[in-house]
Parts: sequence; C-alpha cells; structure tokens
Amino acid sequence: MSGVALIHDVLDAQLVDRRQRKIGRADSIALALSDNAPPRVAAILVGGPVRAQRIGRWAVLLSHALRAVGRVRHNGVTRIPFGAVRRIAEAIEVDMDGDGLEVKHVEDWLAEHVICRIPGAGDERDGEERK
Amino acid sequence: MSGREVRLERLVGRRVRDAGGRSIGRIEELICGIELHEHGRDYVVREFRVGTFGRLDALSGSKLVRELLKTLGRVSGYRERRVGWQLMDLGDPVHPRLRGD
Amino acid sequence: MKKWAELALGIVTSIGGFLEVGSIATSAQAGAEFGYQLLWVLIVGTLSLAFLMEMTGRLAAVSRRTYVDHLRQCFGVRFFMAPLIVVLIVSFLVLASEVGGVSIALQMATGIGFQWWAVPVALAGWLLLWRGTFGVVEQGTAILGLVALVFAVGAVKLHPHWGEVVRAALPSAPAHDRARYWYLAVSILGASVSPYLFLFYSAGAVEDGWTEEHLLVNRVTAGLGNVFGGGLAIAVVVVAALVFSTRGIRVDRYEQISLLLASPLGRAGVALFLATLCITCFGSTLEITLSIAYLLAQGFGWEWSENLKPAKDARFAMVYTVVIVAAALPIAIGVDPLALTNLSMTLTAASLPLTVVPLLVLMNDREVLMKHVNGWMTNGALVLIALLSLVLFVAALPLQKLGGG
Amino acid sequence: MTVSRTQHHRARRPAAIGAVLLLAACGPAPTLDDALATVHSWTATTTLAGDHERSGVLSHRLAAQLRDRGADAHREETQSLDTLARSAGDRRRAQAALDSLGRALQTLGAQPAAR
Repeated sequence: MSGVALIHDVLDAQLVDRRQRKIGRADSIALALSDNAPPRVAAILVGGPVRAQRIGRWAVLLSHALRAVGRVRHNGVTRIPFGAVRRIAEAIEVDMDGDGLEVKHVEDWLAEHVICRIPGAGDERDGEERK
Repeated sequence: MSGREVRLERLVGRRVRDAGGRSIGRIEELICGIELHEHGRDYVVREFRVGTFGRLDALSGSKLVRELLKTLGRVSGYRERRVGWQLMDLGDPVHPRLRGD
Repeated sequence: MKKWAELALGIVTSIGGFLEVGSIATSAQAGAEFGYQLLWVLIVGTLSLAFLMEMTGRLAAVSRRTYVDHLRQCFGVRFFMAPLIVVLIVSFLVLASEVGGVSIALQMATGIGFQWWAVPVALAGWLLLWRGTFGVVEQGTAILGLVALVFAVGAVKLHPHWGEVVRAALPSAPAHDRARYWYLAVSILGASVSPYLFLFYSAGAVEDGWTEEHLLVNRVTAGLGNVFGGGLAIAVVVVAALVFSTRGIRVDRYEQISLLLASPLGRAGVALFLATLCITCFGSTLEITLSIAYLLAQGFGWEWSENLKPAKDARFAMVYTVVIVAAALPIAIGVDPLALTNLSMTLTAASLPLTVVPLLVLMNDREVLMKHVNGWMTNGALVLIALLSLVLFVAALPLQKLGGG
Repeated sequence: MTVSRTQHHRARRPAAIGAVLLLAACGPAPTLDDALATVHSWTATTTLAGDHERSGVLSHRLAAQLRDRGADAHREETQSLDTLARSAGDRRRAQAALDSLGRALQTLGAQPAAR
C-alpha cells in the first residue's frame, strides 16, 4: 500500500469496520511531526467536533449546542490509529469492531431507544440484516 | 520541536514559500508510504505535491476552483511540482516553507 | 435474459418515475398560457437530465460509490456543506409539494379537503419505506406510474398538428408576457432537472450493486428512459395547449387540471388523471424522502440502505421518518399546493449549480473513472448544462418576482 | 396568485398565514388585464366543467369543488377589480366579466352537490 494520496484517497473517505459496517468518515487525519524524520501519519479522527472545526465557527457552536442538548459526556472524537487500516478501496477498511466506538454512540442510542420500539424495525443486535 | 501533531486539513491548499519568501504554489497532495522497522510499520509522508495555477493563481483560494482548474489541466496553466519531505519545513503549518540551501 | 430484464426495468422506472407534481403542474401551466411555445425548454430539461443521470450512474457503477460520497470526499466537508444544506431545503419543499399533489388528487376523488389527507399520505409513505426494500420503492411505484401514459393517449386523441409540435422544439422568444414566459421556462427546467433525481439514481446504482457491466443498462435507463419520460411531459403540454389555451383557461388551481383529459377521454380520462397525479406524486414522495436520507447518511458516513432493516441503519431510518412526516405539515396547515409547487420548482432551478458544477471535476477524474471518464461529447454537454445552471441561478429569483404567481 | 381557500371555513386563519408566506415570496402586483384574464379563465373553466358534468363525464363531487374554487376566484377578483378598475369603461368591463363568471357558476353543480 505504498504511494497513498492522503487528501484524495483518505481524507473524508468512508470508513468501514472489520465486518464491512460503516462507522463514519475520515473527518481528519493527524500527522505527527518530528525533526529530521518524515511526518508520520498517526491517526484518523472521526466525529462531529472534528468536522465542525473544519467547517467554521457556526458549525462549532452548533456542535457544542448539540452535545449539550444530548448531555454527551465523551468529547465525541474517535481516534483510529492509522496502523489499523487494512485496505483503501471504495471505502477504508479498519481492523476494528465498530460496535464499541464512541462515534456509534448516537446510532446505538437511536436504535435502542427509538427505532426498535417501532414494530418491524428488526433487531439491532445480530438479527437478520436484510428486509 | 519534535512530537508535535498537525491536522492534515490545515495543510490542504496552503501556500508554500521558498527561502526568499516567493510563493511556489499550494499544497495539493501528500503522498505517504510504508516504513518498516523493528516494532512494526509506520505510514510516513514521502513527498508533497505543490500546484501552481499560472495566471489564474488569484482564484486558487477555494477548493472547488482549484479542482476545476486542475481538471482543465494545462489549459488553465496548472502545473504540479513534487517536493520531498526533507525540503518541507512545517514548523508553522499555516506558513509552510521550503528548506532552501 | 437477466440483462434484457434489467434493460426493460430500467426504461420502465424512468418512464414511470419521470412525471411528478412539478412536471405535471409546470407543463399544464406552460401549455395553457403559451401553447406549444415552451416545448423546446422541456426538451432541453429532459436532455440535460438524461446526461446528468447517465453520468452519476456511470460514476456510481464504476467506482461503486454514490455521487454524494464523491461530492464529500473530493471537495472536503467544508465545501460539502453548501450543496448539503441547499439540496436539503429545496428537496424538502419539493417533497411537501409532492405530498400536496397526492393530497389534492385524493380531495378531487373523495371531496374531503386536501389538508386532511397530508398526514395519512405521509404515514402510508413511511410504512412503505419502513417495511419495503429499494426494489419495491423504485420499481413498484414506477410500474404503477405507467398510468401516466394516459396523457400520451389523450394527446394523440386530440389530433394535434404534429408539424407545429415539432416546430416548437426549436427555441423561440415569446410574443407576449415575456417575464411570465421565462418564469415558466425556469420552473420547467427546475421540474425536470431536480438534484434529488441524481442522488436517488446514483444511490440506486449502488443499492442494486452495479458494476462496469451495467454501463449499457445505465445509458439506456438514463438516456432512453428519460426521453420517453420527457415525452409524457410533452404530452401534458400538448393536451393543455389544445384544451386550455384555446379556451383562455390559465391554471391557477390543481382542480382545473382534472379537466385536461375530460375532453379527449371522458369519464375514464378524469379518473386516470386522478390516478396519475396520486401515484406519480406518491412515488416521488418516497423517492425524495429516501434521497434526503441518502444525502445525510452518505455525507456523514452512516450506515444506509433501504434493503437493511431499520434497526441496522438507525440514523438513516430516523431521518426518513422525521422528514416524511414533517413534509406533511405545510400541506396540513393549508398552504396552497400549486403555489408551493411553483416556488419549489423555482428554488430547484436556482440551486442547480451546486450539484452540476462539481460533476465537471468528478467525471474527469481518471484515478476514479479510469477509461470511463467523460468523452468530448459528454464533457461538452456537461459544460453547456453547467452554464445553463448558472444562468438559472442568476435568473430564477428575479423572474419569480416578475413573472411568478 | 390567488389566495388559497380551505375546504372548511374554520381552518381559514392558518391557511391565510401559509399563503401570505408564499405570497411574499413571489408574485408581481396584478394589473387590470391580469384580473380580467383570471375572471375569463375561470368563466371558461366553469363553463367547460358544466358541459362535462351535464354529459356525465365529470362527477358532481369534482364539479362542486370546481364551483367552490370558481367562487373563490370570483370573490378575490371582485376585490382586486374594485381597486384596479378606475374609469367608467373599466368598471363596466369588470362588472360584465364578473357577471358572466357568476352566471357560469350557477350552471355548475346546479343539482344539490352530493357532498
């Protein structure tokens, strides 16, 4: 996997976990700088606050407001070490299990408290997937 | 100055100036490769692609316009130059400078 | 056989899915007020849509990624906010108009006011999205949408002077009411080239698992299918010209449009018109609701697919649930459906640059499309469409003021 | 751009708010010719609908709805023509147009509309 174009192929790309489930997009990439050594691609950052900083002030304010309303404790940023990247194709495959990730917090909360309350919603755990 | 971390998007489209302060273009891409060593492998930035937009350089502020100009290619006067990581001084990520000899 | 089935299905979905509240309303108003004069605008709109859908379909088939996915990844999240917010607002207004279309059709059939139908229509739509798969939504409504062929039958039975119809395919300037003429031209283009159409189409290509082998099906579906679909809109203009324009009737309310097919096809004509308005608008209601959910889910990287159970893509399902119910509100509080339709068509036309201009970059990215990048013909067409979208952006709102209403 | 009329008079106020919102967003100031054209348009609509109703093509229910919309147009155009028609000639033309719309409305849904 040499010769990867970070901006074109990785930044803002779709991320999928070990089981090909979507876990968000590469909202930012952290580069570790050190003297007389090439910049190291440290991690992929995922989360609303990261996106908000890139978009602008209004997005940052909105993001804080949403987090306050949601009373979310965690700072909402998931840091995926770049070493966990397995494949860069139509999506970036990361050797992790998406379930525990902070970035899935809203998805899991909605699934449990809202969606699954409605009949025909299926089972958020590992029930059959397709309609 | 070691151990600092910078976000990639802060480098996207940044103007790079040489030792004399002249702009040599904007950062358009970072090419990274694998570096193997004893405790595993690292992904490191090997080179920077710096693009210049010729006469239309004044317009090259926005990402959409830069991408449109790059699509037009030579017609728009777009030229891309490769800069090895050793030559790129990211001390101040907002003002990348070329390490001139 | 499977290839031919897909080809046939592709054409059917385009024909059945083409007519909706915007194209019916703008075509009826154009035919009533300017006879055949605005046909050339409808042809420009239909061809533009055919090109744009072929391109977004090819992009999705070759890269296995939707148009929105490329929009975000190629230009970054900061730029992406612009098309995201604009297309959300515009599509929501068009969606509310579609719910209005279904509701007014049910009012005409039952006598119960259109306001009372808005929420039931939204809930029926939600139930189909909640339980149905992508195939059911896309093909089911499109096959039913073939009822719109009744307009073609109506047009033929009125024995139009086909020479005049063909001559109207050439651009012409209006003799009277110039502002109104160009206003209707803008709303026709807004009705035929709607952003949600490429979002839905490119998401459909990924949902159906298209690859390079499907480029022929894509060209036929986007090209031929839309040309047939456009033909139905032309039929509406022809019927309106022969039934309304000759009598000096201008379309100010949907109820008037029910008289269009009464002349050529009698009682069945009225019933089939109501069925056409109800079914095509209901199909579009589902399509736009999904397009809004696709836009957000693909833009932020959530799990999304109409083929997954809602529990598996909670945020996607939550969005389409909230959106379809919210879209019933404007109609439920009694906003005039035709006024809402006209406004949303104008705003759609004004929003086009944000979704057309980026294609100039995406369709020429050799790293993504390899040998399937745009040729000189498709690039030429795309540049013309991009220029047209910029003209619409500048002209739409002033014309709304001068010629609207 | 005519103001929307709901089926039920009780729900008039929210409809007015909704319509005003849209009115503000669009529509030039109507002229005398516009108003007259609208009246002629509705007279023709009502006449056509009447013919279809008598020949059994149009259901009484749909004919009644067209009559209601025609009555709305009559009411609105009467108000706007009051302000727009200034000269005696204009007033006569306006009144003639409104009368012909009124007569056409009588022929539509004349039988007790099956609501």
